[in-house]
Amino acid sequence: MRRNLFVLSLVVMVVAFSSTAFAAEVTAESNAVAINTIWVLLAAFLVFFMQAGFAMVEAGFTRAKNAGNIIMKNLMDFSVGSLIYWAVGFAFMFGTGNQFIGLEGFFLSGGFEHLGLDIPISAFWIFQAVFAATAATIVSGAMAERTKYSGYLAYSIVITGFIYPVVGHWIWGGGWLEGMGMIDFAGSTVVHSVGGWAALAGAIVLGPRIGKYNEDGSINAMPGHNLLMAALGVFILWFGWFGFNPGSSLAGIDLSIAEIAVTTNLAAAAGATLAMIVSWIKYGNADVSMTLNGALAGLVGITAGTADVSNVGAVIIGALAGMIVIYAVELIDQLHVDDPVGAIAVHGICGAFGTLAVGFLAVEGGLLYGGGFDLLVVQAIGVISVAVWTYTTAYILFEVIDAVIGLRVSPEEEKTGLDLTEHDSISYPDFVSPHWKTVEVNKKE
Amino acid sequence: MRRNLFVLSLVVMVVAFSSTAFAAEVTAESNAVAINTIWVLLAAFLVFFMQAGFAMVEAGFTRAKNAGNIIMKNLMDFSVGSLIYWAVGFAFMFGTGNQFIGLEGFFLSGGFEHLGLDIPISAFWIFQAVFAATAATIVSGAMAERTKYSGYLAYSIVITGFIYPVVGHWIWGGGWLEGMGMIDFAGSTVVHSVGGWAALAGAIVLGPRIGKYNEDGSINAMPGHNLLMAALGVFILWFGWFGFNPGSSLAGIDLSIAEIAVTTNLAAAAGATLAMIVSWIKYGNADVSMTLNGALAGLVGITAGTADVSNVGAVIIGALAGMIVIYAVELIDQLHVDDPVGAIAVHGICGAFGTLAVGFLAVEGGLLYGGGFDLLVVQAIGVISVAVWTYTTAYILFEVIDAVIGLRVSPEEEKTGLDLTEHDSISYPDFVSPHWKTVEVNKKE
Amino acid sequence: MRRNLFVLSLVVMVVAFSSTAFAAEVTAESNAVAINTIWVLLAAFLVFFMQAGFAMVEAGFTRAKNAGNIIMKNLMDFSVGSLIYWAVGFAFMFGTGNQFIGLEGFFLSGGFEHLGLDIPISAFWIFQAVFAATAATIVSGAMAERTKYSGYLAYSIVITGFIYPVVGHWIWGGGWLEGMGMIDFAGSTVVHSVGGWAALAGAIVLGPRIGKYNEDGSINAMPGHNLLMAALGVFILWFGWFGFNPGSSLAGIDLSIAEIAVTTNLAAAAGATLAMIVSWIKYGNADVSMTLNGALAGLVGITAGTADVSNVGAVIIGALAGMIVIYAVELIDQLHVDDPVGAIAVHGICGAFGTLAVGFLAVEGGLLYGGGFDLLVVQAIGVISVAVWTYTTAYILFEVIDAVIGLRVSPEEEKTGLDLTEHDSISYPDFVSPHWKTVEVNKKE
Amino acid sequence: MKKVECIVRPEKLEELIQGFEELGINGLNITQITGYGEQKGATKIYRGVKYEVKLKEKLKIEIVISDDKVEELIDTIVKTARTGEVGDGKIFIYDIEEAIKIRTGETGQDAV
Amino acid sequence: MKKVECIVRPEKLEELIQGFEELGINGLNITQITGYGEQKGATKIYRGVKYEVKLKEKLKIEIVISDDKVEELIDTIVKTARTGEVGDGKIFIYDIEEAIKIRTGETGQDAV
Amino acid sequence: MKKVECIVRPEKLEELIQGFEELGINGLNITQITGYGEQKGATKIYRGVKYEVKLKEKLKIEIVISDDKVEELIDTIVKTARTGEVGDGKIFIYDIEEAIKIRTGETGQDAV
Ligand SMILES: Nc1ncnc2c1ncn2[C@@H]1O[C@H](COP(=O)(O)OP(=O)(O)O)[C@@H](O)[C@H]1O
Ligand SMILES: Nc1ncnc2c1ncn2[C@@H]1O[C@H](COP(=O)(O)OP(=O)(O)O)[C@@H](O)[C@H]1O
Ligand SMILES: Nc1ncnc2c1ncn2[C@@H]1O[C@H](COP(=O)(O)OP(=O)(O)O)[C@@H](O)[C@H]1O
Repeated sequence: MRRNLFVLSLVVMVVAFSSTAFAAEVTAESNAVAINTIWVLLAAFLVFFMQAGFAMVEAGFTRAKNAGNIIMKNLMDFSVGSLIYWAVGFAFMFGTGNQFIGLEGFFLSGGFEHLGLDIPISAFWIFQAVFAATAATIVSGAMAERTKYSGYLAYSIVITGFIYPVVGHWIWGGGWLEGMGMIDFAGSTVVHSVGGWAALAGAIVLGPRIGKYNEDGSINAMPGHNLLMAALGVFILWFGWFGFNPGSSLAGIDLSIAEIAVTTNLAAAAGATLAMIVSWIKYGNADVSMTLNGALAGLVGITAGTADVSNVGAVIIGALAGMIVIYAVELIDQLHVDDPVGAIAVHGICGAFGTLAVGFLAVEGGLLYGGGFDLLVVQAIGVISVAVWTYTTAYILFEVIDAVIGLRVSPEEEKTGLDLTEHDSISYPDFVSPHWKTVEVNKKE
Repeated sequence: MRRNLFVLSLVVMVVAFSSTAFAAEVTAESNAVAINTIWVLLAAFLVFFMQAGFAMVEAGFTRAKNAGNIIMKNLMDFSVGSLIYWAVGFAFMFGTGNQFIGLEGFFLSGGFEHLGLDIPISAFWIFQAVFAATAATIVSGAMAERTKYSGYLAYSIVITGFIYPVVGHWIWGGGWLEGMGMIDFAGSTVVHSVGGWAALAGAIVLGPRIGKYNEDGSINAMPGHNLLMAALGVFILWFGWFGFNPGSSLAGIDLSIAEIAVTTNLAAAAGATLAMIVSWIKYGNADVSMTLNGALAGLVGITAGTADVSNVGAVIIGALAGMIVIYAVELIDQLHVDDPVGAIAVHGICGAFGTLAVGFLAVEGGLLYGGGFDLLVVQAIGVISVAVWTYTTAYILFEVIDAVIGLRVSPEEEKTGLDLTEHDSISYPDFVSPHWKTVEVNKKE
Repeated sequence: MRRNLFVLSLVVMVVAFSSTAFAAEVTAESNAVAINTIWVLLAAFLVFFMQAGFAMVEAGFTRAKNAGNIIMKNLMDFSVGSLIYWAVGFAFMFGTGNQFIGLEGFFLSGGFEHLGLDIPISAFWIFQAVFAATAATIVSGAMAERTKYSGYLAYSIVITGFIYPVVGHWIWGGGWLEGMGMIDFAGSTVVHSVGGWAALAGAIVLGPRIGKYNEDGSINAMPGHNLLMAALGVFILWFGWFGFNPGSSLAGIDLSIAEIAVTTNLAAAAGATLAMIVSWIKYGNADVSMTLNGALAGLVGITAGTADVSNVGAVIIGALAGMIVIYAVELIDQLHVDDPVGAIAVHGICGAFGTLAVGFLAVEGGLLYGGGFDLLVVQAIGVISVAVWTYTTAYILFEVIDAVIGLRVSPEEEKTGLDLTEHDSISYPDFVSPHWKTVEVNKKE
Repeated sequence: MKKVECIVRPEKLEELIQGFEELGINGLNITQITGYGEQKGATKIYRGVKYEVKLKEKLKIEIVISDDKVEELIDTIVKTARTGEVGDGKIFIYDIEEAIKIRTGETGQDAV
Repeated sequence: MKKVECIVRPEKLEELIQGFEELGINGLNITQITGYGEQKGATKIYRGVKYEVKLKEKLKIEIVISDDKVEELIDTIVKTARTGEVGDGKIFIYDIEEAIKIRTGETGQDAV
Repeated sequence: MKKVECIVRPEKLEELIQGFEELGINGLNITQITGYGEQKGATKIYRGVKYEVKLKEKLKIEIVISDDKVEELIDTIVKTARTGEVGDGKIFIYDIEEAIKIRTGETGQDAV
């Protein structure tokens, strides 16, 4: 059996890798490496699946006439993003370089020994690649229903290839914020805030959807077309977050992964619960879409401190994030920044909040645990500098795209829907006009 | 790199944990603990994902006007449930106490050494928490389309915080049924029957949906609004069950997990196949919704005996469960107990059946393997006492809720649909009336 | 605690298994076996979940009136398929026998020592069973919207029980192609091409759907009813492929799994990206359904060489597959072979392409790496012989079914839709005619 | 011959059909419509924004019937569809010049 | 001017449109409706409960046309939509007082 | 009493309703329809096959109104719904014999 031979030969490889003398021998060390490798890979797969979650949430929260466009944006965030992150993004983020950016290791060409990883660099790369795609895909929701597809693609390439990797380098890749001791375990700031602030820049440069705000300043609701799909998306995201946070230990032999899974779950639960309660009080009824956002807010909020706060701390962070998200969604709307899915509130604001909360609630170093202000200050510096960097670069990027390629579709295209105008496609032909199909007759060309 | 340091420091922790003398040393023992931990965590994640499966099955099998309400119930079963199970449920179930209930360890505050776990208590907790939420969520389907949301929330808190943990204590937490030697490996009785009998009590106290039964006793069909989503839900549940059953070994180094995965799969396959065949014979056509229920029936049925029966035994249990579920669904309907998704039949009746089947088919101790009646009697005692406990407490609970908060919405609300009346929401606005959105004008407040 | 005892007793088992002298002792060897076992099981679970992906893609790409039928076909491919593969398929594939077919080990009755597996045979079986079901389920898409359900079931039994296992034996089970050194790591040929060529035979024997081709030879479009579900399906498939390819190492201690995950991902990303670009150039717009197919084409293409090509090789294979699939879909349509979901193009043609590409791009033995023509010739022999075997047997099978049971529904049934005529069911009753439900009155029988 | 067109609440459909059958009417068409009139729209909230849904879902039922039966049909509709709350709907009567049954080619009264 | 309204089986739409084009009619409206008449409803089973679906899906096609062309239009519809089975549908003819083309403001015969 | 039936582009609905309210008309029905006329169908591509979608989505708005108000209603519709591009739609006027308000039993002008 070919595959079996393969296994044998790889056992040899493992052994070589763990510098043990005896061929075909497995050791505690080689096993530990294997445990860490499969843990990181499985976590990466779960995080990959979050792409499906984002696609369903975004499509569900927007109108049927743009569902195909949402799919295409999310699919390409990940596809083009994977290729770009392989080509340059990963090197900018984790290559040796300076405090600001990495400069070596394009196309995974090596030179990553300084990371001191025990797992194969490929395992580390795929884990990081799915994170990069997450940051990119967050933006698509805030820009939904009016963005030109080619312009969006251009943006997606730059955030995954440059804007995100730079922040990643600062905090995870040996850059200046990591040097200061900033804690962002799984990326409340690195991933979510970057996505959120880029989303903010995008939504501002684009302007609101036609019909969203009235001349007198009042706001129109534009309900999404399928709350059940949006809910499925939230469940998928929650599921994927169990890869996102516990996987960020990069080690399956690190038993704190269990504690991380618990804080992740408690924060999400508290976020959903509090969002439900607050919406009930504010609106008179338990609101579906806000409660869904509340779960995500709790998840985004805990991501920075998941390994450093207690269970009670996690519940506090989740609960506050679940409350904040409602006020944030409303505030952003009142500022006439049109974010159809709440990406800025969920990822930007709750990401920033969660990162700051570590300064208060980290069991070691947090203000409330007697750790003083040091950590809090570092966290604040991190949050602010990432916000400034991301918002500025993204804003410039969107303006350049607008000037060169065009960022927004025409009003007619927007009214007709991007599925038809950008992709010649109808996502639900049977429902929209069930019988038009019977009159197509296509003569042979 | 911060994370790498983290890993190193945790290797130290692992080592400390496994009481080895030498820092940064991994041993076969510490690796075994790590293997068990990642196995239990990954299984817990899969079981978590079953929440999405339940939501899709229940929404798909009910009408579009209640889809948002289904989402909210399932999301809160898990969210509020996680918090309650953390606060008290887990302590009642696994804390030291008496034969009937645990009494220590609220808020995971410790005192679980008597469990003799090698994995971190957090890993064990999250695995148990997703199980508790499963039991709770089963009920939501049977009570769909007519239950008051606040009343449902109250119920959900009590089942996860008290009714379920007590049963869990009896059978898994050192209680009297465990002492008698009852076999319920992954919870046909502990989880599924508890959900099923509570569902029965709920459906009875609520009464049927308006229009379900006619004055002459005849029955109306009320088809669910989206069979494709229901099917997706069943696939997700089946997928999650591979965490549910094999994960219940609590050990990845326990190679019987492979055999458990196989019996789980064969039973589900046999359940779906036999339900299809029986529906074909009975109704003249292979019935979609019954076949979907058949797969679930097979899964519920095998859950008790998955580690103790042979492959042939698993096929027998699955096949019988797939047949039973059809007759059970019809019977319950003829008794005018209105269960829109078949939860009582699938989880209650097939759960009880599966638990009893272990008494016949357990390779060690089963009647058909010459083990005599001992095991069968114990299983029967377990099934009956859990049914009595759950049905009684749930019935009282629902009656109290009905008196205090109200359990059922008004007939007008029910006709309009719970999405609009309980949540001011429309799940599919485009499909229901695609153009109403253009006439909302919302003046600034 | 019962379960804990269980764990302990199993540690003993593990120890026995790894022939160590000391009870309750875990060793590096026993841990390695455990790591491999959980890896293979988790990979199998991911591959299982691909069934949901196939169901969603196929349902989404076809019309609403056949969605329930798609579900039933996919569910039974897996359910009946699991039982048949347990009964005979696995023995034909991996039992000891001759160069052509295995002949021992029906019902997993033993005799698989020659496989030299370290993991339990159950773990290997379930991994192989989900693969077998994948091959079967591919065909359902190409035959959608017109196949008689009972005829389809008959086909499904034979492919899983015989046609597929024979090919599997040739290439993975010790048969003649394995002897020649053919490389098909995870089954571009064994699984996907088998599905694709059987799909081709099925679509030809069935003939096109009514209204698909006009008398003058021109082609009508028949858009699927839900592109969002199709996209969800593609994400699920991509997610599952991380079990499909890396899992095929059968070993978690084999660190090449990380590299395999990376090549898998890069090929899929390149496939989606190139399909998007080509569709844009050809049709003037980035096409949704072709881009979705492109991702799958990349995945199918890389499956053979995933462990043997470099990252650059993976990108090349994926990119070419993403381009090929568009031309292949069009070509098949122009030949008036009606394949509603593109199964023949994606699985058959890209599977063959990917297998041949190994002959060029395998780092060891590939033509482009100076390995000469030997490997390429072997790959070509493999591709051709599998195509001939599968197409011939499947063609005969479909003709026999057509003669005996009937393979196609009547034109009236086809026009009405298979949900109503084959299953008495409506998948979306609310959307099709929201108010008909209120007029059903069903008198007691 | 007349066409009697009535706009009614969707939840009244079943009762109406029963009433029609008692009258011996056995043919009709139903169209889903949305409409507004004196009935106030419902206020809903989506992501913090209150909005009024002006249009309400109604059903339009069309029945073609001979002149002499119009009176009793109107009575039945009014009796059955009335709740007394705003939004009960309207009945409109049109004249029809001709009716043809496609299957048989019959015209006029025989067609319906 | 007349409005010719026909209720037909959905699967006949394509053929009908071809027929209309041959007649030189190039404007119409289609509404999805459900209806019942002499045609028996189908019996379906859902979770063990048999039920009758009374209402059948039909299409309502409306064409506004000058008086002199009504005859040949009716002929075409009857010829094309007839299967001979119960459920083929009906044609109803209404009088129209006025027609206006919104784009140009043209009225009467010029409007359609 | 007349029924004014207009076929318009869906995106014009909001503006039309505002116009109607200014006219003091506060009741109408909307039906989703598909139709075709002089407007050319859009060409789309599905999996490599080009096809024409002949039917366009339109809305049919029906308003029953007293004879004297018809003129100004038509003016409003034409003014509001016109874009000047092919596909703006039509207005058809019918005579109505009787209207009844189900809630109160009022007839004629009082009913609408
Ligand atoms: N002038 C009108 N023309 C056409 N349809 C109307 C008109 N007025 C009302 N309708 C229809 O009748 C329905 C009920 O009317 P409404 O005024 O709300 O209640 P009521 O009939 O009880 O006074 C509306 O939703 C609309 O569909
Ligand atoms: N009196 C009627 N008024 C309006 N529509 C009718 C009437 N009778 C029948 N129809 C419509 O015509 C369709 C076909 O009528 P039916 O009696 O079933 O068949 P047939 O026209 O072949 O006798 C029905 O489904 C319904 O939509
Ligand atoms: N003869 C007709 N009878 C009924 N409806 C028509 C007729 N002609 C056009 N329509 C409707 O009016 C709509 C617009 O007509 P069209 O000829 O495309 O544009 P325009 O009115 O600007 O000339 C069509 O989509 C159709 O719904």
